[in-house]
Amino acid sequence: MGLEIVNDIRKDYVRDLIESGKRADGRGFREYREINVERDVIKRAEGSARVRIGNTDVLVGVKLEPGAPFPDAPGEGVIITNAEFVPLASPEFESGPPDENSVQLARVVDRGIRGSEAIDLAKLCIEEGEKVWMVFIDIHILDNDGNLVDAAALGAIASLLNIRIPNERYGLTGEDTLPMRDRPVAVTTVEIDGNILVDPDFNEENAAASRLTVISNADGTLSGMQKSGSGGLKEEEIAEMVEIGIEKGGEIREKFL
Amino acid sequence: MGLEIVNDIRKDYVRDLIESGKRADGRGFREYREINVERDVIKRAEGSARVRIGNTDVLVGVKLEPGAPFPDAPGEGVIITNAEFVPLASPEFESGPPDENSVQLARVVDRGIRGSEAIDLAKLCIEEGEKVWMVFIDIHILDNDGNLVDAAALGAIASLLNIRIPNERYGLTGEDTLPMRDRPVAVTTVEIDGNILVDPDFNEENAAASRLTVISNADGTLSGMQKSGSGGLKEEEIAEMVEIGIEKGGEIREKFL
Amino acid sequence: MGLEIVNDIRKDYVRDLIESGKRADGRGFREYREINVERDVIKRAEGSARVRIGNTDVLVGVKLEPGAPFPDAPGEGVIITNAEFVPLASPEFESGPPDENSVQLARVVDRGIRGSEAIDLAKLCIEEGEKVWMVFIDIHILDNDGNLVDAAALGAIASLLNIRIPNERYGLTGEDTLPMRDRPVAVTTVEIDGNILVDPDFNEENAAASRLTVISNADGTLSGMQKSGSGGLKEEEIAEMVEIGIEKGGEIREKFL
Amino acid sequence: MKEGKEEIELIKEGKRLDGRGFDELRPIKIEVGVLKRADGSCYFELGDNKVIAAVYGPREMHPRHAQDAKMAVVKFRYNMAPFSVDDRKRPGPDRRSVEISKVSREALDPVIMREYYPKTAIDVYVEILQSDAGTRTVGINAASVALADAGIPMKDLVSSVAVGKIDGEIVLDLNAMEDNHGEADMPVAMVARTNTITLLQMDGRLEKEEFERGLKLAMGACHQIYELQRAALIDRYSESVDV
Amino acid sequence: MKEGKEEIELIKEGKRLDGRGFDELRPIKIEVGVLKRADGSCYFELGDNKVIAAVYGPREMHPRHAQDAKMAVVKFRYNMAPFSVDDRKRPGPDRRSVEISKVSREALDPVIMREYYPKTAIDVYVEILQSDAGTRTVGINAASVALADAGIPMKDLVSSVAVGKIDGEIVLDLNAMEDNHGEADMPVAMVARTNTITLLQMDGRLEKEEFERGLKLAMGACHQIYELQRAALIDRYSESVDV
Amino acid sequence: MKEGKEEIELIKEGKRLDGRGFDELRPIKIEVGVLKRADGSCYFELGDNKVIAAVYGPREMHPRHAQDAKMAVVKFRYNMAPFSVDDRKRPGPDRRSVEISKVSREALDPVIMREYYPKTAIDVYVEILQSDAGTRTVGINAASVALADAGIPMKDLVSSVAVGKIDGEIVLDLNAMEDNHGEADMPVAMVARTNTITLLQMDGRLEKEEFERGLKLAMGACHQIYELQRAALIDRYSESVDV
Repeated sequence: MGLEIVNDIRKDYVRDLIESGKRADGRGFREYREINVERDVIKRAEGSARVRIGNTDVLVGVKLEPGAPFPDAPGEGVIITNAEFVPLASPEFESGPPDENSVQLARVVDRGIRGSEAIDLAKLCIEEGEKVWMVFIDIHILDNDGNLVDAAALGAIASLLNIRIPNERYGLTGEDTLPMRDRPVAVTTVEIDGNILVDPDFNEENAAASRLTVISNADGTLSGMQKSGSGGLKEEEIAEMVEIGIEKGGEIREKFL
Repeated sequence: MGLEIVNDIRKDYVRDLIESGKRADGRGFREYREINVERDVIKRAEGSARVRIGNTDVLVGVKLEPGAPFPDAPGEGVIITNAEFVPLASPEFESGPPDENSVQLARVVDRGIRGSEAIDLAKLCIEEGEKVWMVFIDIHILDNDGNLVDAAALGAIASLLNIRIPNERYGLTGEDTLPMRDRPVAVTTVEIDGNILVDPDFNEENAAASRLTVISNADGTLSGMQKSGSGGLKEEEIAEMVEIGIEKGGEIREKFL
Repeated sequence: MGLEIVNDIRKDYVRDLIESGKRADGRGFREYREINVERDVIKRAEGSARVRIGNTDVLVGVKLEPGAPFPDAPGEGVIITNAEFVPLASPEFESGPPDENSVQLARVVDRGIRGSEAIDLAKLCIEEGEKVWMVFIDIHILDNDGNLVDAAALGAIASLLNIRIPNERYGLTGEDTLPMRDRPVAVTTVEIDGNILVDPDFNEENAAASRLTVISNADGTLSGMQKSGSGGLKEEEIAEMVEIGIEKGGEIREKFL
Repeated sequence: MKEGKEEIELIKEGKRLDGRGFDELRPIKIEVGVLKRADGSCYFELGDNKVIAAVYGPREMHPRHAQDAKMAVVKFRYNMAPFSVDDRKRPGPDRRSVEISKVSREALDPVIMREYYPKTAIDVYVEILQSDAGTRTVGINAASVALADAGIPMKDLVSSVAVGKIDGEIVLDLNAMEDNHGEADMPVAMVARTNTITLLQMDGRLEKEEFERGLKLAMGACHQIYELQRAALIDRYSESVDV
Repeated sequence: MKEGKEEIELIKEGKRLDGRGFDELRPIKIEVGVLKRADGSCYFELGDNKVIAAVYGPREMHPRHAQDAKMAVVKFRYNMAPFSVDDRKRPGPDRRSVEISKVSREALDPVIMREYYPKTAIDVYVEILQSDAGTRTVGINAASVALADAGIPMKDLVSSVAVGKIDGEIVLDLNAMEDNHGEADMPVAMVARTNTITLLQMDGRLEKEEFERGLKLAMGACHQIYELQRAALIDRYSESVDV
Repeated sequence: MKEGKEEIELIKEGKRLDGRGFDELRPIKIEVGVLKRADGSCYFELGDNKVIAAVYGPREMHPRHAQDAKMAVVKFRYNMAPFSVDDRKRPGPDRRSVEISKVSREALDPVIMREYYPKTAIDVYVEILQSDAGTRTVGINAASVALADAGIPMKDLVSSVAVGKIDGEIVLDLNAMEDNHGEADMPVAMVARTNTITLLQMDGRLEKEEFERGLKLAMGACHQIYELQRAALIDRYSESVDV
């Protein structure tokens, strides 16, 4: 109960600030926090990246293991994306099976990669119908200060762009790197009292009724979208959010991928 | 607490009525509510039936898929019966894994079909020891106004009597319909203060201490029985219940199967 | 709350006694309760033993079934040790998946058997890389009056020393008994206010801050050790506990194995 | 999902395989108050989709620590019957249904006057009895009507439909064949009276312009569905005909 | 379960394979108060079945919202040890044990004076240590004695046995071989003093007349078992012999 | 675990394969206060082990019936990231992590002044990001520093390291190669100031004398680690440098 009041006060503070055109950390509405991408941080993984957006800290590791293909796609590799909201990262996270937020995050990241056809899955076939590479994308949240999805998606694509296929480990031969065809980037905006803000921090996320993640590709096409939150959005707000998504996505791609 | 009192009042009402020889909806003690059976309602299923008994509404879908036989019966198909008490159907039902009531219902329906040897399981062998048809009987409760088991058992046998074996779907050849050898029907009675009532509605079920489901076949033999509830039954009460079971089972078989 | 107070009183009682050099049942600090080992009590199991240490009562059953070896040990049998703290055995035990105490117990027993290499796993290979014997050691607690681990470990090794390999059951041929190479014995001591007591009963376990299980072999070597409890131990206390472990382990081995 | 599928021609001579035009909905059938035990219910067909929704509440919220002191908590459970799809679905929630339940709840939240019933729960259950693509949108349509049938105070109904891209064209309301072989799928939910979008997801690949066109197409269709939802409720309550 | 089994002759020269007559029970051994920690306990052997039951309570009921304000809640857990059967049983409840736990509880409910202890729980735990068909009936017999040993006020004991059909004959108390190759199995529990049936299940196929005959056979055997249960309790409490 | 491995020479010319002497620790790196949301945190590297620990609390304990009226309850969760090991680890707890969480908690309990915060919970979370043997000891080291960083009153820090036996020699701090092909492994945790052992496990086979020697070796190394832990905390708090 006490916590709820604190929460309300925090929301009001964020909204009051925004009404006067400001954000708590002094950023502009269309400005990201500082982004930092460190690659190949986990030697046990075939690809990995640690992405920090402000205080948000996400570690993504990608492992490849041989496995059976899906019956309806016998010649293609398999992508399995999983997110763990470990309780280390946030007082809001609890131990236990993935909740709806971590499921949603994993599925949105997964959708962006699939939609863009970034990974050439046909190249991951080892033996048609029998054995293909399973690509496990594991998203491990370390510190949750908001906008996990952009950090996770960036970590996932950054990891994938630098995969060492572990052929020798499994007595196989074949290409050593994973040819990638696109570099999807997720950009999340929120709507607070009619204002559109990119890269919400934890308090802004809580103060916002609606959030939209827009995933765009190198050629400016869209490969995924997800609205969340218990509010509604106007058509023109969505248009603005999509435009920001494509623009900021381009900047991040340019700089970090 | 408040709910418990309402529940007690309802039980007393039912029992007072019965003492004066009546039921809330005007039926006789050996009278079913109106029964309605609609077949082939789900085109994705190989067989299906929606059974309404009064306001009770149960949907049964049967799917066939190739799978491995049990090691101790390498030449026989496999029946898997499952019941979901989805919370849509009753304020008493909760989300989550099957509770003891849904497990019991599925197992009693399953037992009646097995006991009667209604399905010729040997005809469901595709390749001995390797591949047989798995018959999934899924019972989906839509509205629970009592006597789910009779509705579910009737839905199951009605679905089974009209199976299209999906040979082509799995690139197989063979018989297209499932030869059935019997038509078991479940009839449930309750005992309330020494009176035996068939087809209890929800309130009657709650007022009764004991319930007996009797499953009988076309030739009048019995192929399953289950007492439930926290009361006891006298030998002569059981005899009456069995007699009603066989008689009403015959009427239902005649009319709906 | 009431229970906690009773618990405190019981702890104080145990500690007061020990301070005056006594134990509730009159034993010396280095004395076990009466041990009773009954073998081959379960005919469905390939090996079994019921071990009583005072009122503590543990039943161990070992089953052998053919199964696949681990990829990294294609020519070796597999040991799977499991403990069920069924709620029948103690008001402290609850239904549900294994908790940390039952997991620890199973893993410590398992570790002792593995560490001593008591089972010649290479002899359990049926067909390299394909089929080996899986040895399921199931520990079933019947009555918990403390020191479950010593009883369980003794039950496990007593069961293993007398295995009938069920070749005929699976249409196989081969040796009928399992050649064993060692007889590890677990001995648990607790530290209470600087005193070291062997074979703690339930109340002593609760009163103790630290407990050490020492598993030793026929030749006096150690093949497993586990400290538990929220206290600490001094180097010289550990030395004493290890010495007791080896000595008492020898006595138990002599008498019961 | 969209990769590795065989090429199938989904549009022939300007018509889709089931004969529909690009901006045409499948046939819709709505029945209100179809369940006795639920406080509100609705059966909704869209083409071969058969969906039933039930609403219970406002009622006591368990567990208590999950209560909201200021408003009702809406719980939404999307569930597919095992026989609703070609390959039997294992009973119980999976990751897909967890996500759909979440976004569906968030699609309805904006219209439910939750502040009227602090500390309570409003349970919305959607069962997919037969599936033919677009089930989440059908579930939202059904749930919206069931909420009204349960007498839950709402600002307005929510209406929902998907648009997608097949054979390079933006079309309305994909069926399963089109969804499996198409290039993009985009479910949308909307409060018709205010043109407020409450659900928006996109899967596949779209140009920005295609997205904008698709959104408009969906919004138009939501208006159509809204009229049918209203008519079903009026039918039910003016004539008090039991279905 | 009854299909596809090989044909085995179960009756030879009017005797069953283990030498019993049709109406003969397997040997029974009962020990009362065999566990220290439990409030009441009983070890029960029927032929090769070895079963132990423990009772705890009346004690605090968790979770609180499951309490009954007017009477004790009886909880019953039937559990098979992994090594109790030929093929190792995976630990933990399965559908079979969930059903058996339910009907066993309902078999005991009628005799337990639950109204003496409102809001509490009475926990009954049955462990099958070695199984040879009929385990649920042995569990009920053991539980009934364990309840008495725990001092739970009861109207009477409950006694239980199965009857079945093998080689066309109705016989008492099937063993595993007979159960696997028989035509029907019917577990029954009864309050002996009043001849009240509290458990009745049937599996397989029986004529009505066979059913009636089987029920009578079971009822007679329940009386025999009842005497043995009583004797074991009297033994325990009159002589206070520790087992 | 120790059986069936291939023979590998782990010691050559008195040195281990990574060049270390028998009593030499791998390189250690400690960073304090690395997480914003946690109340206390620590990043700890030991060779190729990369571990992060966070502490939350004292905070409200759920569920309430698990509260301790006299002291804080310490909860410890040891978790491996799926990518931290060569073969991807399935997310979620397994038996190994359940046991490690228990013994790690018990290794820290003795120094935490739990009686200061009755009825509360102190949550300690350890994530293994990259594993190279000895992860539980690294987790305890990290957790101990994170507890201090969270301002939890402690009697002292806890320091932890493993010793083991490879090629017949007792050596300090096994790496994964040594652990996989070695003869014994023995993790130890200690309160350095009082030389009190709070964690002790042993796996494999050791002579009594080897055990005693190994324990002394571990205790010495704990003192070294203790100094590094202290230095990291002093660094953090005297200079208030953010990492």
